[in-house]
Amino acid sequence: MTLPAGIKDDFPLLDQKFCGHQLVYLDSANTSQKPQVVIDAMANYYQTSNANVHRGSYELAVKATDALEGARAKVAQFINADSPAEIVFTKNATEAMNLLARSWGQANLNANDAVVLSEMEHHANIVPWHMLHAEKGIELRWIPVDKSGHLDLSNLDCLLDGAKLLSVTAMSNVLGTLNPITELAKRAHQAGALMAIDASQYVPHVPTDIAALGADFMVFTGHKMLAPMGIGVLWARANLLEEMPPFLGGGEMILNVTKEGFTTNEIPWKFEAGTPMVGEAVGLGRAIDYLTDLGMANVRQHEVGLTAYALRTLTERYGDKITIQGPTEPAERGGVMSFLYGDVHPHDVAQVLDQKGIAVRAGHHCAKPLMDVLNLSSTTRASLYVYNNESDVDKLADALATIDDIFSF
Amino acid sequence: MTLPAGIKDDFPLLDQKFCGHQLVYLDSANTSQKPQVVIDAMANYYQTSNANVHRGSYELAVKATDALEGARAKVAQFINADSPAEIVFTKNATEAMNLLARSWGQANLNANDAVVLSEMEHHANIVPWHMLHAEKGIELRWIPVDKSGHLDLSNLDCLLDGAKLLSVTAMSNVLGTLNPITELAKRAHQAGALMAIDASQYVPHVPTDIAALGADFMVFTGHKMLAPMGIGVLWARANLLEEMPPFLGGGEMILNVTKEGFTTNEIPWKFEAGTPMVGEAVGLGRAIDYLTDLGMANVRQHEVGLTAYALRTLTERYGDKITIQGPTEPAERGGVMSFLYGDVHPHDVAQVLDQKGIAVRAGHHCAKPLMDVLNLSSTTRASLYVYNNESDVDKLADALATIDDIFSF
Amino acid sequence: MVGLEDLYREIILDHYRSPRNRGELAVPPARRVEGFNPLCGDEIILYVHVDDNNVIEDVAIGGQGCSISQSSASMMSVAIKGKTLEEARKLIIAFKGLMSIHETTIGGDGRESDIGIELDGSADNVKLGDLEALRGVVKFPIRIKCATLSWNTLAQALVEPTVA
Amino acid sequence: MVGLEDLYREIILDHYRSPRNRGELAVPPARRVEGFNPLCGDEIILYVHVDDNNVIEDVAIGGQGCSISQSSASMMSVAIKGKTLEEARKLIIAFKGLMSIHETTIGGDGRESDIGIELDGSADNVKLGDLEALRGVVKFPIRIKCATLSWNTLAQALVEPTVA
Ligand SMILES: Cc1ncc(COP(=O)(O)O)c(C=O)c1O
Ligand SMILES: Cc1ncc(COP(=O)(O)O)c(C=O)c1O
Repeated sequence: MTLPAGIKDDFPLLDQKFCGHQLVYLDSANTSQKPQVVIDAMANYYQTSNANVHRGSYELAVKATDALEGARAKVAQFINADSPAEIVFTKNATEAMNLLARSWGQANLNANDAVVLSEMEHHANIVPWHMLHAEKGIELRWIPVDKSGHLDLSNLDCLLDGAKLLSVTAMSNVLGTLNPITELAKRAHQAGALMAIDASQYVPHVPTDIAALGADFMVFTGHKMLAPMGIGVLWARANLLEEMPPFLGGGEMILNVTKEGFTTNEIPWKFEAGTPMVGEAVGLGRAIDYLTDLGMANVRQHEVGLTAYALRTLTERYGDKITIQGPTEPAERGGVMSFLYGDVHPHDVAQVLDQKGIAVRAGHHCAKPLMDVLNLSSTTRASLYVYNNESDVDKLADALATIDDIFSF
Repeated sequence: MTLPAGIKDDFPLLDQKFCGHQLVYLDSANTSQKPQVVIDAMANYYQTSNANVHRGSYELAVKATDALEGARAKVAQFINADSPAEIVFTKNATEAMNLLARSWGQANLNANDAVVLSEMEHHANIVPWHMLHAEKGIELRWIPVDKSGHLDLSNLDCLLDGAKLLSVTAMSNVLGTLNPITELAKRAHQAGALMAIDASQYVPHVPTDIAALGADFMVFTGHKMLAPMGIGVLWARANLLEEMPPFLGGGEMILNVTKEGFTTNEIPWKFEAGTPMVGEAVGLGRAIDYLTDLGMANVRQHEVGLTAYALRTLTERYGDKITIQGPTEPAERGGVMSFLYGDVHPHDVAQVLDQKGIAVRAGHHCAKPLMDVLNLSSTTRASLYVYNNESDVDKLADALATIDDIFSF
Repeated sequence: MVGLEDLYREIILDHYRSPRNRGELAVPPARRVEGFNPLCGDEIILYVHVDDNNVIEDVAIGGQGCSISQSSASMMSVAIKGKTLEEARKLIIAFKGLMSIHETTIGGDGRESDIGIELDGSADNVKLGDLEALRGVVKFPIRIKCATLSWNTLAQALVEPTVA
Repeated sequence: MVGLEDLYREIILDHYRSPRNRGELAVPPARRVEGFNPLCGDEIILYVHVDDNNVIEDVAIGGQGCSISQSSASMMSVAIKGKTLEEARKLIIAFKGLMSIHETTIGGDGRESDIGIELDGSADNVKLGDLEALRGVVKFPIRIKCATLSWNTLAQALVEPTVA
C-alpha cells in the first residue's frame, strides 16, 4: 500500500449512495473528484482574500495577487519548470492548446507547413489544428497506432521531414498508453521541429519533469488532478513565450493602450487577458500540495499496481468475453481501461453499472479518429485514481456479471 | 432601506479587520465579494454532484449536466433572453468579447470595415478590435466623451455611416455613466450596423432586459455580480450565433471529428470547447438567485440612493478639494466614483485609505484611452454594491481627512 | 427507486434481440436518411418507401447502436409500416411527446436538431401500442436521445422533398 | 503592525515636496531615457550627462507620479550626481537589493523589465545614506515598483550605448 489507507475519506463526494449502492467512481480520466482540503481552500479564498489581482494597492488585493502568483509558482515547481513566468493559466487544457495553435501557430505556420499528430489524440489536440488547416492551409500528418495500442514509429522520420511541430499526447485517454515523449522530443528536434505534449492525462498521474521530457510546450488541465474545473495550464519555454504574439486581448495583458494600438505586458501575463480565475488557481495550488504530500512516485506506483490488479481480475473472470484496449503491460500504461463486454453496447454496459453505483464512461471519449482506427463506435471506460482501491475493481467485476442477466441471448 | 438591514452578514469576507480597522470594501467595480450561499453552492457542487458534463451516462454526470444547464437557464431568464441556447459561457467578459471579435468579426469584417467604439471603453472592448485592425485592417472609430462624462452623440450618424458594428459599454467603469443603449441600438440598426454592449458593470447593478435594450450581442462577467471568478457570458441572438464560425476547437464543441476535418455542435455548445467550469456556473446561478431575491430594482434603488449620499457627503465635506468624475445626477450613473483629492497622487490616496481598512482602487482602471481624454494618468475609485451602506461612505469621508495630515503642504 | 426493469422491458429486449424490418430498400423508389448520435456513436440508416397514395409501403432499418436506439427503431418500423404519412406524423408527435420531459435540457455533444414539427395536442389520442414500453426511458434522461434517434430521422425523411 | 510612518518618512515627503534636480538637460551631451509604470501611470524622464571621465556630471528629472516614485527619483539624482559610472552601478545594485524582497512575485500590469545587472554581493558595503529611508517601502509590496522606477530607468540609461 503506497497511499494512505483512509484516503477515500478525504473525498466527500465518494461518500454517497446511488440507487442504494455506495458510489464507485471510475471516471477520473474524465474528471477527478476533489479532496475536502481543495474545496476548503477555495472557500477560504473567497471568505478571506478575494480581490482583483495586479490592480489594487490595498492589503486584500496584495493577498489575492500573492494567492494567484503563489499558485503559479507551485505549478512551476510541480512540473520542474525553470520559472513561474513559463506558466500561463487558461480555463482548461483545450484553451491552452488553442492558445498554442493560435498564437504560436499563427506566427510560425504557413500554408503547407506540416504539424504531426498521432491517431490517438484527444479532440483538443486535433480540432485547433484542423482550424489552422482551414484558415492557413497547414498540413496535418498522423503517426499511426498499432494493434497493441502503441504509436507506430517506423515512419517517424518521414512524417517529421520538414515538419514544424510534433504534438502528441503523453498518455492516451482511451488506451492508457504512455508514449515515449523523451524520444519523440529528441527526434522532433533533430528534424528541426518543436515538440508539444498534451499532458492532460499525464501530469495528474506520473511524476513530471518537463526538463527531462525535453518538450517545448505542454498543456494540462486542473480538474483531472484533484483541482476545480475552470483552470488549465500552458507551459512553454520562456524564449518561445516571449516571441509569441498575444492570444486574447483586454486588461492584464497590456502595457499600454491608446486609441491607435497597444503594447503587451510581460510573460506570462501577456497571455492572460481579463480577470483570472484566482479561486481556481488557489484550488489547483492546494491540489498540488495534496499530491505532493502523497508523493507523485507513490501515486504512480499505486496506479500501476491497481491497473495490474484490474487487468488480471477482469481477464480471469471474463476471459474472451471482455476485450481491454491498449497495452497489456501495466508499466507501459496508465489506469485508463477501455473495454468491450461481449457484444453488449457500451451504453448499455454503463447503464447497468450505473444501477450498481459504478460510474464509468461510455462513448468515443473525444477521440473519434482513434475510434475510427479501432473500428469502434464507442467503448466503456473505467479509469483509476488515487482514491480507488482493489475493492472498487472487485465491485466493477461483480457488477459486470449482472449484464448477462439482462443481455445474454 | 430597500435592501435587508443585515445584508453585510451574508458576506463573510467583509467581517475582517485590516490594520486594526474593520474592512470597508469599496472596490466592487473591480470585483465583488461573495455571499456565503454562493461559496456554499460551489462547495456543495464539488461535494455532491461533480462530474464531467454531457459525456457520462451515470447518475452523477446527469446531475452535473443539469447543474450546468440549469445555471444557463437562470442566466437566460435573468437578462430576459429568448432561450438558454443564446447563453455562451466563457471564462470572463474579456474572453466573451474576444469570442465576438474573433468569431463574428473574422466572418463579417473585412479591411476598412468600421467598428465604432466609445472613448470610455474598458480595454476588454478595445484591444480585441485593435487586434482585428492589425490582422485585417478594420477601421476603429470613437464616440467622444464630453466634459460632463456623457457620450457626445452629435456626430453619431457620421460615425455610424457604413459601420458594421457599434460596441459600447452600458455603464462606464470609471465615470459611472449609464449610456443610452436603447437609443444607440436603434441608431446602429438604422445605419445597418449591429450593436454589442459591454454590460460588465450593468448586469450586476441594473435590471437587465436584453429584449428591451435591443442589442445583438452582450458580454458580462460573473465575478462582478457576487459570483466566482472564472466565468463570463456572451449573449447573442440565436440566429447570429448559428451563423458564427467556432472560436476555440476541441471536445464539446464538435459533432464529429475525423482526420480530415470536423463539424460543429449546436449552439451554445459550439462555442464551449473543452470541459466547462461547472462549479463556477453553479456559483453564478446561485448568485443570480440571491440577486433575484433581493430584487434587481431594489438593488438599483439602493445604489442610486447611496451614490446620491456619497456625492453629497464628499462634496459637502471637501468642496473644491475633491473632484468627482462623471455625471453629477445619481439617476444617470452607477455607484462608481472616480475622484481626485487635491493634487495628492491617487496611489497615495489609496495607500492612506488602505491603512484605515478602506479598499479602493487607484490607477487607470483598464481604460487608458479615457484617461488620455480626461488628461489624467490615474484616479482613485470608490465603487458601491449591495453590501455597502451610508456608514461605509462616512468612513471613506472621514479617512480622506487624514490625508492632509501627511500631504498638506 | 428507478430500476433497470423500467428501462429494459421485455418487449424492448425482444426487439433488440430480433430487430424487425432490418435491411435496405432500393433507392429510389425508397428514400434513405441517416441519423447520428455523436454522444455514443449510434447510427441509424432509415429507408422509407412512400407510395403514390402517401402510404408508407415499406420500411427498412440499418446502422448500429445500443439496445434502446435499436429497439426503438425496430418498434417504429413496425408501427409506421402501412400507415399514411399523416398517421406517421401523428405518431412522431405522440412519441416525442412521450419523451419530451428533459430532452432539451441535456444538451452538449449530440443534442438532436429541432425536428420542425410542432408538438401540439393534435396527437393526443394516437395509440402508441408497444411503443408505450419505452415510457420508462424518461426516467433515464441521458437515454432519451437513444430512443428518439430513429424518430428524428423519420421526421427528417418525411419533411424532405420527395425524391423523383 | 505596519504603519504609514514606515512608508511616508519625513525625508521622503521632503523630497516629494521639494524635488531636487527637477528639469531637463540638453540632449546631447546628456542622454534622455523614459520610464513608465503602467499600473499607476507614473512616468519618469531621466536626463544624465556623463563626461569623458565617466563621471555623471549632471542629472535632471522630469515626469510625474506618486510620492514614492517622485521622492525616490529625487533622492537618486542627489546620490548619483558627481559619481563615476562604476559607483552609480553599485548604487543601483545596492538599492535594488534593498527593494528585492517580493518584487518578482507581484507581477501583472507593470512588472519592470530585468535590468540586466547581476544582483551580486559586490555592492554590499555601498552607503545608501538618505536612500535608507525608502527601506520601509518593502513592507508595502505593491509600492516597490514606485520606488524602483527611477532606478530601473537609470540602469537603462547606463547600459545604452553612449550617444555621440
Ligand atoms: C466595463 C468593463 N468591461 C469589461 C471588464 C472585464 O471583465 P473581466 O476582467 O471579468 O473579463 C470590466 C472589468 O474589469 C469592466 O469594468
Ligand atoms: C488527453 C486529453 N487531452 C485534453 C483533454 C481536454 O481537457 P479539458 O476538457 O479540461 O480542456 C482531455 C480531457 O478531456 C484529455 O483526456
